[in-house]
Amino acid sequence: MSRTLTDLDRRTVLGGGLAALAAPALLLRAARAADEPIRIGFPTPLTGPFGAEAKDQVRCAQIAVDQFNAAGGLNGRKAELLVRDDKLNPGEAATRTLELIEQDHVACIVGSLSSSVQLAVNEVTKARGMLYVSISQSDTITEASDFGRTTFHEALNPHMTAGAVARHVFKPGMKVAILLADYAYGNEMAAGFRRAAAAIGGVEIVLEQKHPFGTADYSTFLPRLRSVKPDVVCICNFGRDQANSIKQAVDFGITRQARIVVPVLLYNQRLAGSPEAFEGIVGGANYYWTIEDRVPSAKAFNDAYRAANNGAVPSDYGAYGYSGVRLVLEAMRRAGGVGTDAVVRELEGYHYDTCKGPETMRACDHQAIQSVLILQSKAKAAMKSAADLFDVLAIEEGSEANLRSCADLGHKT
Amino acid sequence: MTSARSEAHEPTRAQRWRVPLVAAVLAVLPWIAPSQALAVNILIYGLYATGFNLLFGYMGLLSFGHAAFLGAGAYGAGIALARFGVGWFGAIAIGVAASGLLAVLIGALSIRSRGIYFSMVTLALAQLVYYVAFQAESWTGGENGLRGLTVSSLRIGPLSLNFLDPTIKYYVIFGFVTAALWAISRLLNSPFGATIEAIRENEGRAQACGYDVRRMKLMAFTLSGLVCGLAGALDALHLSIVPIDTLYYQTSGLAVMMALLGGAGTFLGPFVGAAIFLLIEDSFSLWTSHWQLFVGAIFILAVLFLPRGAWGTLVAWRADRRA
Amino acid sequence: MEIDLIAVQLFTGVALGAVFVLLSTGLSIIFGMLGVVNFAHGAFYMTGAYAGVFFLALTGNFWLALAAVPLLIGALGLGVERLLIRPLYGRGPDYPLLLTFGLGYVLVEIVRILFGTDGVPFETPALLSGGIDLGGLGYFPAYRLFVIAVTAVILLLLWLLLARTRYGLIIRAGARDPEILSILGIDIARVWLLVFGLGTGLAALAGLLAAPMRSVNPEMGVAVLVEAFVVTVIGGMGSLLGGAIAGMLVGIVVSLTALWMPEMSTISMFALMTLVLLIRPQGLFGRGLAR
Amino acid sequence: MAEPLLAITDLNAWYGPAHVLQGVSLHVGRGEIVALIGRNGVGKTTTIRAAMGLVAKRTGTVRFDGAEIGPRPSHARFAAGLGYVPEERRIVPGLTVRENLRLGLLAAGAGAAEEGRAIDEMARRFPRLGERFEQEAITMSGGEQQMLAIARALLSRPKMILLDEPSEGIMPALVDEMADLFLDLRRGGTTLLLVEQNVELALEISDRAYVLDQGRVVHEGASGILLADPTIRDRYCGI
Amino acid sequence: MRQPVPPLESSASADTVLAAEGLGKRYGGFVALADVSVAFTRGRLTAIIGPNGAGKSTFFALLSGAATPSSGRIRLEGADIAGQAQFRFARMGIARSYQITSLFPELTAHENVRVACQAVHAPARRDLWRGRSHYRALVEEADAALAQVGLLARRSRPASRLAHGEQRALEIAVALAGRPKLLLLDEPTAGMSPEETKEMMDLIARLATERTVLLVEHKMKLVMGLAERIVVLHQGRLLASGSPDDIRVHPEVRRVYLGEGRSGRG
Repeated sequence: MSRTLTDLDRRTVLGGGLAALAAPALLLRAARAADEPIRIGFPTPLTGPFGAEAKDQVRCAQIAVDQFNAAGGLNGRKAELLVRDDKLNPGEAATRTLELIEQDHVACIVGSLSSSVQLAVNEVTKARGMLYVSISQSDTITEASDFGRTTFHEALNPHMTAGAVARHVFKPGMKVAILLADYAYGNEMAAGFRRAAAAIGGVEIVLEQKHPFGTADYSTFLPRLRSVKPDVVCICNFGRDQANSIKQAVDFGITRQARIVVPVLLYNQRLAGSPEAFEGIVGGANYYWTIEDRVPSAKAFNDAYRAANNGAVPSDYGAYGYSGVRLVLEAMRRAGGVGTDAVVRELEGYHYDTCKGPETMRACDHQAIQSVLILQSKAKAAMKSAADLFDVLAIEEGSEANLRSCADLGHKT
Repeated sequence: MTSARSEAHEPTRAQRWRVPLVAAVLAVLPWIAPSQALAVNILIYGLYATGFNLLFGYMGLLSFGHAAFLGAGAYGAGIALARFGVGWFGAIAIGVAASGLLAVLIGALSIRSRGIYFSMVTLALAQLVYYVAFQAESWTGGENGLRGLTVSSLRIGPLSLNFLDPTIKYYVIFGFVTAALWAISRLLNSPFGATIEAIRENEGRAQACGYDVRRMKLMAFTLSGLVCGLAGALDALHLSIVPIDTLYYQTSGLAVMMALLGGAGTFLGPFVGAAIFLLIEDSFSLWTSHWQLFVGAIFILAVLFLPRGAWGTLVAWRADRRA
Repeated sequence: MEIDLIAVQLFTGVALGAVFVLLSTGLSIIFGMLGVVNFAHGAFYMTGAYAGVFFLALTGNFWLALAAVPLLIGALGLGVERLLIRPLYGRGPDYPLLLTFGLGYVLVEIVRILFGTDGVPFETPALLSGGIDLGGLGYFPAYRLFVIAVTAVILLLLWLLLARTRYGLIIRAGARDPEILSILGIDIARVWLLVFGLGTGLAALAGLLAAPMRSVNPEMGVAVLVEAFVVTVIGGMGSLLGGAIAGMLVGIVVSLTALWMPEMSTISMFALMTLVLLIRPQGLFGRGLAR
Repeated sequence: MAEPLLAITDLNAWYGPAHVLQGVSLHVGRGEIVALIGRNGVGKTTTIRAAMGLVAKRTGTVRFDGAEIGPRPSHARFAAGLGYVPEERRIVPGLTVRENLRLGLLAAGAGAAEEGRAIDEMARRFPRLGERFEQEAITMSGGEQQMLAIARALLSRPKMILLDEPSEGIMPALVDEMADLFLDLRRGGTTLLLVEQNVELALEISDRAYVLDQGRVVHEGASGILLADPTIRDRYCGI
Repeated sequence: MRQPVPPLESSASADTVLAAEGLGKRYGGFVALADVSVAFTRGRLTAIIGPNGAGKSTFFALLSGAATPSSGRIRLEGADIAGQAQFRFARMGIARSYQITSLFPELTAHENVRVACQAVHAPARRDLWRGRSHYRALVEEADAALAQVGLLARRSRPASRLAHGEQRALEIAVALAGRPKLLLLDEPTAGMSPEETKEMMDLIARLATERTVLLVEHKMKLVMGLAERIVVLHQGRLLASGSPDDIRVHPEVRRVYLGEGRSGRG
């Protein structure tokens, strides 16, 4: 089988018989490559429970692309965003990623929303030496076994968020109970709390109650949780699981005796839940729009978003979409091209500020060192607008001290 | 279920040529499909639906748990590659064997029930497999899926093929699928093929004739599982991951949808169905995130107005014209 | 202390079981009468919760929604039976099963279009919010007690309907031999229509009752469908009593596993089902392998 | 001449590809007992099932009591006054004798008191059933079940009853009892169409008879004359 | 009151192919068959008669393995086979036809019979790989059986598209497949025209010269002319058994079955 045939744009070829005719077109394509747009593949779960987050990611990523193009692109070369629906399904994501690489010849992939999907995308990109900027939470992806030379993790990870929340909430002498979803992500979040508790000292973890992933009814886990009489309950799950378990924990009177904290407090999930159920819940976040009063880059980002979306404000996962795309385009511009090696060199150790203040891309594991916001969900009465959901209790600035060391992650240093 | 004409004892011309025919179509598929990754999916899911059809179309048992066998094949091959460093060919064999073993277990439990009960029991048992795989994180990667099984080159004797090259990957998988189809075609032409059709047509009479119907059902169930297992193993090689979703019950539903859209009980129907389904999904999801509305509606319309499926209707129409 | 905990856990299991019972009853009634396995049952459950959201937004009255939602979704069920399922009678049981499978996709997607993909908040009605101190059992959400009570009432009403009324006689006879009813002047097609409506209405009621306990989102019916199947298979398909007992049994088994082997609590119901199938393939109260 | 109560014209029916009835025409006058005889599988049962609207694929006209009922569903035919006692009796398992009887009154929507009266009357008429009201009906003997099936059809006081093989599988003593019942019904004004394999019985109690073969009516006439014709019996009746 | 007249003959002998010993079957509380003992002699044609509900179908179901007896034994050439799976009965050479035609509707006439032949031919039955036509003997045997019932010309037609009489004949051909030792025929002439009935009677007579045949039949004339021996069942019990002449004059049989009054001759 001829190797060259695979490089053809198959949509232009009607059948095997026509393949031979296409050889001249190939030469043409090579000549044209220089002024072709820089394609960025953007797999995101437009279908499924995180559709709202995904759509906001797309809106924000598009802002980054538009800004890049408005600023002249890369020596005149424009960027183009190719959005693909990964359906929150790793298999689908892998297929879409293969298509983006093999057929659309993208320069890099940015995106994904769940831990499993990003690992699937990463598996495909790292085998093919394709640049990938992941924008969803995971501890695993920067660990040596999954890490790839071309993999970058712009999102926070459970270790960082859980740690930041714990450092803010835990006080010596406290009794802490953890409710965690029994899968990688849940365990990672729980581990983050545990490490932070040990570092603070004097914090007693009285119970680690596991529950199966995707449980609809948490009532069966709550009596035991209540019986250990904790001061703080850390709920380590995500999305629907989080909304469900918080609601039921409140129903079962957990909040009458304890404070509920979560590693990640999502903007859209809070909208889907009710202000009553979330009232007073404390959690971490990568972004919340009201930080614009202290962070200039956030103000600029919000304004660009407001202009493009009738005055609405971006969500936390939307900000990831902006940040991930802008990061990689900036690196390309600085590298003066889209060559993977050059861009990787630019990104390693890169200091930047896209929308939330200064960040650094750690060279050894490609994890973005960045701030974590500590948010508290407002009471209904305190909300001034539909978008006024949280109080920002604190911003923990990015620091390598709050990350696991690269040696811990299994990297050779 | 709408059944196909019986396999005549002398293979008809159509039966003799069906494997070369499908092989010829599949050989040019990468050049006509919108993308090569989609073409590979048609191969794999076509084989998956064909395996399912062995049980549903030819034996009349509607399983709603075939995701378990696709998954067992994928995880079997994936674990062999990722955890034990088995070669790619051995991994495929292990995947197929794992799926066959699981099919024996699930089959032995489920063939005790009939009709709709059978569908529900297979569904529930497959969900059990799903949850077990979810929990067995150290083996399966749990929710994150199984990773670390990228095969970048295939060694075949002195030859080394670049498996990352989409064209080479396609034709390697094509080779396996064609071989499997050839084997299935022989199986259907064999006395055993006659037996399962007879059981579909009249289980009681088959029993009275001297067939151990349970055993035959179990055999058909296992063979069906083996084929789906091969599809799963190939999928693991193709995607270089095994997502936990492979085992979820909606993957089982996928086989049902594909077989029905194409034509259950016909040899090529499931392939046609897989191609139709994947093309619809691919093209619709590009312009709307509500593609499931259309998939669901098309499926409803197919059940109502095209119960023989696209290919099945064509076959029946030709048969009627000849008669 | 451990014994107290077990008691609470058992009670929690009963509350959970009540939801299972509600869920499987509609499925079981439709199957028992029409021989149709309704794969859209989970979607009707979800639709019920959303219809509740809609009614609450409109009237702000949970009790009104409680009365209106089963009727509304029941009416939707009537339309589905009349337009989609009826043409399939006589074509074998697989076809309605497949059709409802496709219908599930369509309903979920329609709800996504109308209400978004995110899910929507659903408050516990004010009267039932908060908890009740159950002595040794401690604090228990009042709303869950209410759900147990409603389930009991629904079961009682269904039993009265089946055992004491002429409609019950029609349904009992029709489940065994629909043709004899036609011969004796009963419009069996209408009976099937109404039973399908009743089944979907019950699914909707289950969804509405679950809404204040669980989050309301378009996918809420997916896992629930499989759970309803498991309960129905354990109880014996088409058996109301079987479904009630199996629902409670599953609730308690899941709850106790959650206490001792929390990771296994979802698997436990499937393990229970496998066990039951090994001993009694037709389920605990099934009528054998006919049909 | 008065219009017959039931008039079937050019009835055709199919089971799958099999053309079971090929243009059957027959009529039954008010107050008549008409017998439909012929061997197994010639279409007798199909004829009355089609008359009752229970055969999916059929053509031809069926007039009953002055109205065309051909397109109507079975339950509407019942409402028009057409009763039917099917061959397999169709006693519903799981229901008691009383409940099985009540099925015959469901369509009328009778009140409890009225229902009780009607059922009590049946108990007087069929004392064997009266003794067993609370028993599960399928545990009764074949003859008792047949009585129940007939009683169930009678409860709604139909103008006409279609009876399919009422003597099948019934003890001789009961068969005589049943024959008396039919004659008694006729005296009460009920019209009967009787499908019977027991040709002697059928011809003895009926006024007229039709002989069916291969989906067609091949003979018709007064029962007495047919009974006297040995070739009819030999050629067309399955004994 | 229902003390049966002792059977005229029932003891097994060396020539017995199949023997029922105290065979009984109950469904829940309902006794369908009680304590029936009959022996069937090699090469003979035996008819089983009795009114509907007498237990003929149950008896038949037990002898063909379709139902498992609640009590008693079934001996095939001396060995007790009661309780074995139905397919083992068939493989041991007990074949049956059905009163209500029971075929493989979408399969051709030939394939109907060939599949039945294949069922008792172990190598073919277990073969998943070679083509069906590889087993020539089965193909020929199937065609021979079709020829025997006069259906060879229809071999390629799906069973569902045969005429009623042809389907009845195919029913017999399927039962004949695999050359059973014992052929159980359940009302083979149901619904046949006189000509067809005559042909079927001739066929059964021919078949009976080569093997043991058991026949459940309603048509007394056919039974009396054909059977060498008649077994009468009544209300689940053996009422009588003997030659047609014996049965004709058996007082109890006359009373409950053959009858004398207008309600008679059923």
